[in-house]
Amino acid sequence: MSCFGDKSLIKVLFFAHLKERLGCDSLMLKAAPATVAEVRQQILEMHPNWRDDFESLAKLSAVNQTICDDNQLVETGDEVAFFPPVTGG
Amino acid sequence: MSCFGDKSLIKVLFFAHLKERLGCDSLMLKAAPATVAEVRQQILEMHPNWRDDFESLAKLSAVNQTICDDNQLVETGDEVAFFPPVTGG
Amino acid sequence: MRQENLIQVQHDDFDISALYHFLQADNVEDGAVATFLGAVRAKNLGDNVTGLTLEHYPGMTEKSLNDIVVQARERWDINRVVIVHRVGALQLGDNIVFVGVTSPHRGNAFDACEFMMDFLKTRAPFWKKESTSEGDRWIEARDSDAQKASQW
Amino acid sequence: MRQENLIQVQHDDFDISALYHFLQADNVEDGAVATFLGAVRAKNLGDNVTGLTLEHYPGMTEKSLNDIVVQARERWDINRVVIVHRVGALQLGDNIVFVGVTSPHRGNAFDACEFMMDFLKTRAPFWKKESTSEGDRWIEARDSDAQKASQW
Repeated sequence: MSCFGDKSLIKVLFFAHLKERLGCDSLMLKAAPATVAEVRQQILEMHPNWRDDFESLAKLSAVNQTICDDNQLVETGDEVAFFPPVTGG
Repeated sequence: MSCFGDKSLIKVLFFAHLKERLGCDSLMLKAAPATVAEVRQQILEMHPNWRDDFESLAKLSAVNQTICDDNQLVETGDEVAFFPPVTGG
Repeated sequence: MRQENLIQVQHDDFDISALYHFLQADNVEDGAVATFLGAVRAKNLGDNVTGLTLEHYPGMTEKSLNDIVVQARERWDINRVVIVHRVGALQLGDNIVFVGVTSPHRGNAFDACEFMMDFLKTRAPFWKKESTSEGDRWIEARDSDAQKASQW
Repeated sequence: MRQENLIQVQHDDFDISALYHFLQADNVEDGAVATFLGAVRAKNLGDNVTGLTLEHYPGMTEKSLNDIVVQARERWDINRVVIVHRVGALQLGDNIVFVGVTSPHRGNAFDACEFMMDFLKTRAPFWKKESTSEGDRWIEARDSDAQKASQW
């Protein structure tokens, strides 16, 4: 069920209910160095119909597999992930 | 190494270093209902040479196998124990 | 030699004896071993639940667990650490997670173990989904877990 | 059926798998199992120490452990409890004590387990004696243990 946006340089991953609702587990973004907030915006510009699911389920983000907030800088080559609050343990 | 005082109605036990220093693990006391403090006094009247060891090592007491303080009442038939601070676990 | 980690994400159940062996073998420094074991319980599961599936974010999972151990080592005098977390399909009563830690100090072992569980619950990318007779549903995160983690 | 105790004072080592089995078997209520294992460590022992002997007050030992479990049950929602404490001659690295507790709630399991260990350390009538090449000596109680117990 993977779906790709612009063939480009930032890899974006989705997990759990967010992944299921979007029907998408990953995409590639063409983006200059930006913040996580700007990455969110760019994704929603490409997929305006994802807004509700994104707002309710993309509560957490990670850049290069480390949890971060929306101010975190993202550079080309980075892996950005969005997911709901975790429920392991 | 057990040694008995007056054949009577309160059983007194000693443990660990206290037992070793006194060279005695138990004795019987003839005592009317009294407090633990009074039991201590009565023992030291019978064995004045135990005073130093008693003061340094008989830090804890139990009546009928429950830790208590010196105000605890002791009745005939009870089991009273004196011992140093515990070091298990 | 003293500070060692065993961090694993796996489908299979774990062997508790083997985990204790890792914590204790040739370890005469540490008198204290604190552990936590989490299992699938009835209350986790709603009505008609037939099982549970644990999804994770491969790669980040191991990294986040490693980060949690690094943080614990910065705060407490601990030596050996085990974290094992299962993924995939689980049944009622199945083990989910084991966290174990050794220390010369009892209090350090307890605190580090609880800290690691609290952080794992809120930082490690695992998600539970229930399978029910009416379909699947994702389990909601609990505010109490976030509160517990924020107290450290 | 849910609230069960396993309280033992024994010479032999204990089988950790069997203790976990007691805590977990047919127990789908409790997702949380917190345990503590205490062992003879090098730092406990002075120079030239060849072993350790644990003396106890038979009868009161079991009673005091039972009392500690009763108090823990009054304070926390816990179900199965194990306390096993060894007595007699022990060597470096040998297990001394195991405390385990189950609960539906992670925090309750941790708190009750640490409470029971802290109270055991200050209330249960066990005493450790070191055997050294120059003779035997009794281990001194530590103020830190009394302080820890007084915080509950």
